[in-house]
Amino acid sequence: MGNPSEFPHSVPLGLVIPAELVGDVVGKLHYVSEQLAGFRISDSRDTVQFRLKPGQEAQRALVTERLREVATKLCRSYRSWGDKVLVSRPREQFACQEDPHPALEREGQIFRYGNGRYGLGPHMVALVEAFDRQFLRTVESFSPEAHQFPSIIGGDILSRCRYIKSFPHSLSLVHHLREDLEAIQGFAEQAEWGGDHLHVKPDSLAPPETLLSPTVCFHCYAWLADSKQTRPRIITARGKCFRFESGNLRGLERLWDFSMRELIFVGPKEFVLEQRQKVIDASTQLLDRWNLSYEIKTATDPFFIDDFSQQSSFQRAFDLKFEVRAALPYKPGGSVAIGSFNIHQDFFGRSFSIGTIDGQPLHTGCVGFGLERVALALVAQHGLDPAGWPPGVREDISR
Amino acid sequence: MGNPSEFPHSVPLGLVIPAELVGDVVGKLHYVSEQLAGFRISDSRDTVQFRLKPGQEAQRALVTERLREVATKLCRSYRSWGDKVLVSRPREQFACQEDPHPALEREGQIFRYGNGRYGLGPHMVALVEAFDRQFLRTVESFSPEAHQFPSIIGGDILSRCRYIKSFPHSLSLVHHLREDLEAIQGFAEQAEWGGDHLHVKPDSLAPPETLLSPTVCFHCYAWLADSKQTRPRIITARGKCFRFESGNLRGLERLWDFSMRELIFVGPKEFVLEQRQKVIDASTQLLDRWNLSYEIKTATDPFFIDDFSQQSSFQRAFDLKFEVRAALPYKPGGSVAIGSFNIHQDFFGRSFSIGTIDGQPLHTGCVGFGLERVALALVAQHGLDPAGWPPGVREDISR
Amino acid sequence: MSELEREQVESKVRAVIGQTFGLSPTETAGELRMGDPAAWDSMGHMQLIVGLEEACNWSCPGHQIAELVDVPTIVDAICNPSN
Amino acid sequence: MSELEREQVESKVRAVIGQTFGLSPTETAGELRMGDPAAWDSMGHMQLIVGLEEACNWSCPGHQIAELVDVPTIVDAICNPSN
Repeated sequence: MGNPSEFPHSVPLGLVIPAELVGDVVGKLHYVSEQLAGFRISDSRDTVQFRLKPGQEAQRALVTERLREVATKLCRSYRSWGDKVLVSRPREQFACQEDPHPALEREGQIFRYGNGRYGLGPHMVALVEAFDRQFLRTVESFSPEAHQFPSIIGGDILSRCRYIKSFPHSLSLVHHLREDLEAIQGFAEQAEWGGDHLHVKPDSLAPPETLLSPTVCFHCYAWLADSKQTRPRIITARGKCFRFESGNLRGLERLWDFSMRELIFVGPKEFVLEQRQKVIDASTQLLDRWNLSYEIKTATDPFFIDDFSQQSSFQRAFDLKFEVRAALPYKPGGSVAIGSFNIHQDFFGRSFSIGTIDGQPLHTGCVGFGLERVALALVAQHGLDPAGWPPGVREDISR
Repeated sequence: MGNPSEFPHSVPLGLVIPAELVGDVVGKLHYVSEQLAGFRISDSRDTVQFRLKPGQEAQRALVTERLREVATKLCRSYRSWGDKVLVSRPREQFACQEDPHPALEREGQIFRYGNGRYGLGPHMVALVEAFDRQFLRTVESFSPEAHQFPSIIGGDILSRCRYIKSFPHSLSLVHHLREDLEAIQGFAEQAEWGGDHLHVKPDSLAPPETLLSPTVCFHCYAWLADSKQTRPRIITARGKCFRFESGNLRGLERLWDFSMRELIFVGPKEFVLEQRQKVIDASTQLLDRWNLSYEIKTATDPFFIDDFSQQSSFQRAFDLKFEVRAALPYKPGGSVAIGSFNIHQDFFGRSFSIGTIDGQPLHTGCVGFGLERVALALVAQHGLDPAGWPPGVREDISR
Repeated sequence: MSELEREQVESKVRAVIGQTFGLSPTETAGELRMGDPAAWDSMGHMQLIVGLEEACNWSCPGHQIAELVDVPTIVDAICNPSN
Repeated sequence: MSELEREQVESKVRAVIGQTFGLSPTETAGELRMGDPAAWDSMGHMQLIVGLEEACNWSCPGHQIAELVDVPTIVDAICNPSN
């Protein structure tokens, strides 16, 4: 890792990155420059070491400057927080210690199509479907209204809730061709796969009306927009979500294109807080039934640099986000967020004008499980062979 | 409809469009020009009448020429075919004759987000899920291997199977931002919703690596690419599919973003033909259980203009495509394709080098059901009230 | 139809196939069927049918297109247009 | 801490709130709490905390941020930094 020939350039930061901030800093440095081929934070956490793409040495000063700017910006406004841990299920010994990805690939249980794009085979599909089915059973007492939302979302909706400005780095814009015979025929003649991207004439594309939806619940708020609600609502939906994560994309741990089951609450503040607590309790039962090792603790969303410090601090301060982090035994001390329990206060109520009868903005909250990550955590902890999976899992698969 | 003030311009074609080709011609004319505001084929089928967008009168000659070119091109190479009807379930009387869309919207069962983008409420979700579940039960004897595929697909895959050149009009390209701090921050500052599209700087976007997947089975062939198969395969997957259909987008009849359950066959020619026939038989049982009025008959895919006549004729000649067309009582004589049974011969076997042990390209076939369209057909024929739905439907929903 | 006429039709059919798929004279004289040459695929097949219709002043009924996948069958179809 | 000092802190707090959210003097003197003015939202709240830290030479502990949603509470926190 620290081999200097691998990372020939160094950026001394003049500060030490707090240990708990390293992941966030690394997450952002991927977006600094297209000329950046690789980087790492030094063990002393006071230096970024990096490597440029071949022939890009002229960009060294610019890249150095940007790495320093981003890393120091994130550190300067950082506040230290003790993690608040709600539930903890540690484990000393795991059935499996190896990274399951190579074996999954060998056995036809996953297939890598490209950066952040994976297919799943029968055992993994069985886990995804069983968890989703069982989660729905677990929250049956909430009597959620089932909905289905599109995977493409209007730019108007993402603008309305500030997503475009807060998470520009992870957006996926959708373009269809211009509705023009010459443009379409020209595109068809000329479009060609160039090894890592499609060569297209930009002027054959219509301006973007839609993007890929980064989460399930935005469509729910857009459905309820500009309304007065006479009663609290609990809605559930499963959908595809899309977050482009650049160099952070990594096996099933972080996909560009993933499946999420959500439960969404809309109502008065106390209602939303109370429902979140109830789902945390219900989810704990399901996760224990699946015999997973995990923690439920405070977390923040991956805002882009300019919003990062303030929004993250705000989420921390108000306990707005808790994550279920499942242990990944193949990464010592490592884990993956398989679910989250979120409070948005009245942010969406205000953004989308969802109010009470007398016009007060309602509060919202949502709970989401990333289904591919649940399946990953299960095989990482219990192995690939369904015969070795916990009885609760085997039972839920066969139901 | 024929009000001359609505369509002030006329294009005499010098030929009569065959009645069975009118739908295909209309489908293509939407892509002729962005200046076209609306059009219709005259009752005598020898003239296209059209209207330009305000202030675009200067484009009249160009639009006239293109409408004539496309319509005559499609007609000139047309061959007449008798429809081959495999199954027919006509009905004289329907419980419901009205377009269900307004009532569905009023009752919170559908929500229109934009062109081709709809959300579904609880009753519609129940229909979608029940049909999918029951279809899987219906084909259980095939022992299909369950898979899950991404919704975004590499440009390499779509190039490899000629999709980009054959269906350019319906593509949806996906762009993330360039991995460059300045580009991302510039985008975040400047991106703004402009009423019908997002204003973005094109140079802040990375060139497209992926598109939205137009169908489920391409990912299956890409998974099996460059392999030799020792035994026939039957694979099933459900996925989101995306086809931009311009002015053809229309309620749940034609969505930009829809759900499809597919069953895919890979094997020798006789195997694939035999499986298709078996699924046609099994599907018929399910459709009858749901008491739908429908026909199963020959069809073709919506190739773009340059490929249209030849590819469509080829599909017709070899009986490559059968569609389930469900009656839509609110459109006299109208119907919607809710499923299709397709043979690709060795096209994908060759394109993706999927062969037998001794290197012969394998044949493929697939069966797909458009789940939102199934739900639409059910409420269009049987009404919105679940109490009035056929017993088979009610049973399948509660299972 | 005489054997001679049949031979004339066959050589015309082979010439059209050779032209349509850009074959050498040797290839044009060899065994030919849909899938071999590789260019004789779905698009190629329809181009061939259209080319044959023009060259042989013949009209191919839709239901027959799927059968015309090798030289003898094509020659038969052109020589016996009533079929 | 004397009543006078407390009043001084309160007027400083109100001034920072007014500046941060661009309020008129009348608004600045009125009742103020998170959510009202509307600009006092999640982003605004953190800007305010940072502004208060600078203006009052005070450091806000993370666990307290969520409580500081109206003027009296903020004034209390600044006057009794040990809390």
